[in-house]
Amino acid sequence: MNIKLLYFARLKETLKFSTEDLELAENEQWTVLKLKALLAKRGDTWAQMLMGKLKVRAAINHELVDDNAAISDGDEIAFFPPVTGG
Amino acid sequence: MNIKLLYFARLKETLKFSTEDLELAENEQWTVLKLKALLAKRGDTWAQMLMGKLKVRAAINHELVDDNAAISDGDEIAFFPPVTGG
Amino acid sequence: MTAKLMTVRVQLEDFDTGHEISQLRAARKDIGAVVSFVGQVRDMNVGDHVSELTLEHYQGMTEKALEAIVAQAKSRWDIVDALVIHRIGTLKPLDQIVLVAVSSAHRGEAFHACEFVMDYLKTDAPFWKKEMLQSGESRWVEAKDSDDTARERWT
Amino acid sequence: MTAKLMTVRVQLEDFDTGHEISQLRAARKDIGAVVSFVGQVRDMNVGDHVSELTLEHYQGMTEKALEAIVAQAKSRWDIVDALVIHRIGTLKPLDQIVLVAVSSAHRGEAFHACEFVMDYLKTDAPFWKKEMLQSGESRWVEAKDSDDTARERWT
Repeated sequence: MNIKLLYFARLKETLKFSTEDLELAENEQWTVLKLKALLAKRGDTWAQMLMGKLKVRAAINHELVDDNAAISDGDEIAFFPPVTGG
Repeated sequence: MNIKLLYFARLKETLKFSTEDLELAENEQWTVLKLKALLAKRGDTWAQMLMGKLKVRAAINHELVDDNAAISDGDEIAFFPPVTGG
Repeated sequence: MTAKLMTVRVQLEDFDTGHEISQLRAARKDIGAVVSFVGQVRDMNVGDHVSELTLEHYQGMTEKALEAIVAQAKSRWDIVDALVIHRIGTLKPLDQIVLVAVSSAHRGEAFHACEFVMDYLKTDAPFWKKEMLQSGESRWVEAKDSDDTARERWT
Repeated sequence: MTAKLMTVRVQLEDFDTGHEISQLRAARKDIGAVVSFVGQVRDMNVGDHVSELTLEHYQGMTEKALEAIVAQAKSRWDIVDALVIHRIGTLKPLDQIVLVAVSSAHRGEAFHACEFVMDYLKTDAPFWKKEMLQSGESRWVEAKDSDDTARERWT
């Protein structure tokens, strides 16, 4: 299945990615946590940003979700640090 | 001793007084309650306004006080309904 | 750190809320928040249509009472400045009655202090409203128990 | 009774706080209170002098998140209308960042709803601040635990 990934703020800057399209194996149940683990295998920087000490938040289709949220085909998934607006 | 009396809002309108100077017997201890009782003797309207069912507030020299507050020579004493500003 | 300011105004004239908030904001660069309350005349009260409102006050005591309320807010919360403007005289529906604005470094303090000042103003500042109804009748506005309750929360 | 309105704006441009409050006020004659919060850029953060701030956001999600927060405020309190304006891009100390304004018949509802919207905006709306310090260094602003605590109060 195909998903769209977005990165913001510190993650975007450090990973040097703001957006990418990604294909995930069809026959598996994908969650946010599983996706993070997959991306963390790309290298130390990815592991630090997504599975390290700094908190990372995720949204699926513009809704804040936790690590157990299920991912579906066509989803837009965003990773970002805790927000600091206002 | 001499005091100055002020009336506001419903009291001013009903008693048809906004201000008056009053002389009180020197040899007594005057409190707000005692002053109200004295004024109430002026007639039914006064009794209703100062000792009746409608709440009345008092201030001495611009400070809200209760019925037990002591009155001194030269005080400015005001009677008025509960406030309704804002 | 400059001294804390404090302004209380009782006036017949209308006021410019945006200008007052801007003045508070621009006063110091360590201000991060301005919370303000604007009260206006409603066209209905206790079920009746109101055509105008006349505000009477106790000159001399009013200013002292408002300053005491603001001083108490400043002693309770870490705020930079506070402004209270209250109108007197005859007003119509949609006219502004009162502005309370509070500046502070962080938002929590400004929210609490602003609401505190309004709650105390409602029970302690000597203003009285008389309303003229569309029926032609006029009456003094009655104080609300809910205002006493609101004030009690802070004690 | 007209339908409740709701406005959320995310913009580069500055906004006119006084004008926005006036618009909210004048919308209906049964409005008695408008409570507003203005946030501005401070010149200091965690002990360092800030020369400018850049606000990034997640376009699409931001608007939905703010609208969801306002909708939740409307379901919890009896308010008439609410407005949220949040700026993005590069700002300097004393620049306005955010305006939250709420109108209602009575003051309590407007105070609570306005503070609620700000508390939720701080934890749920996807904005990120990067600050440029006077030293020349730049850094991402860290989220504060106190903002999580403020939000928890409402749950």
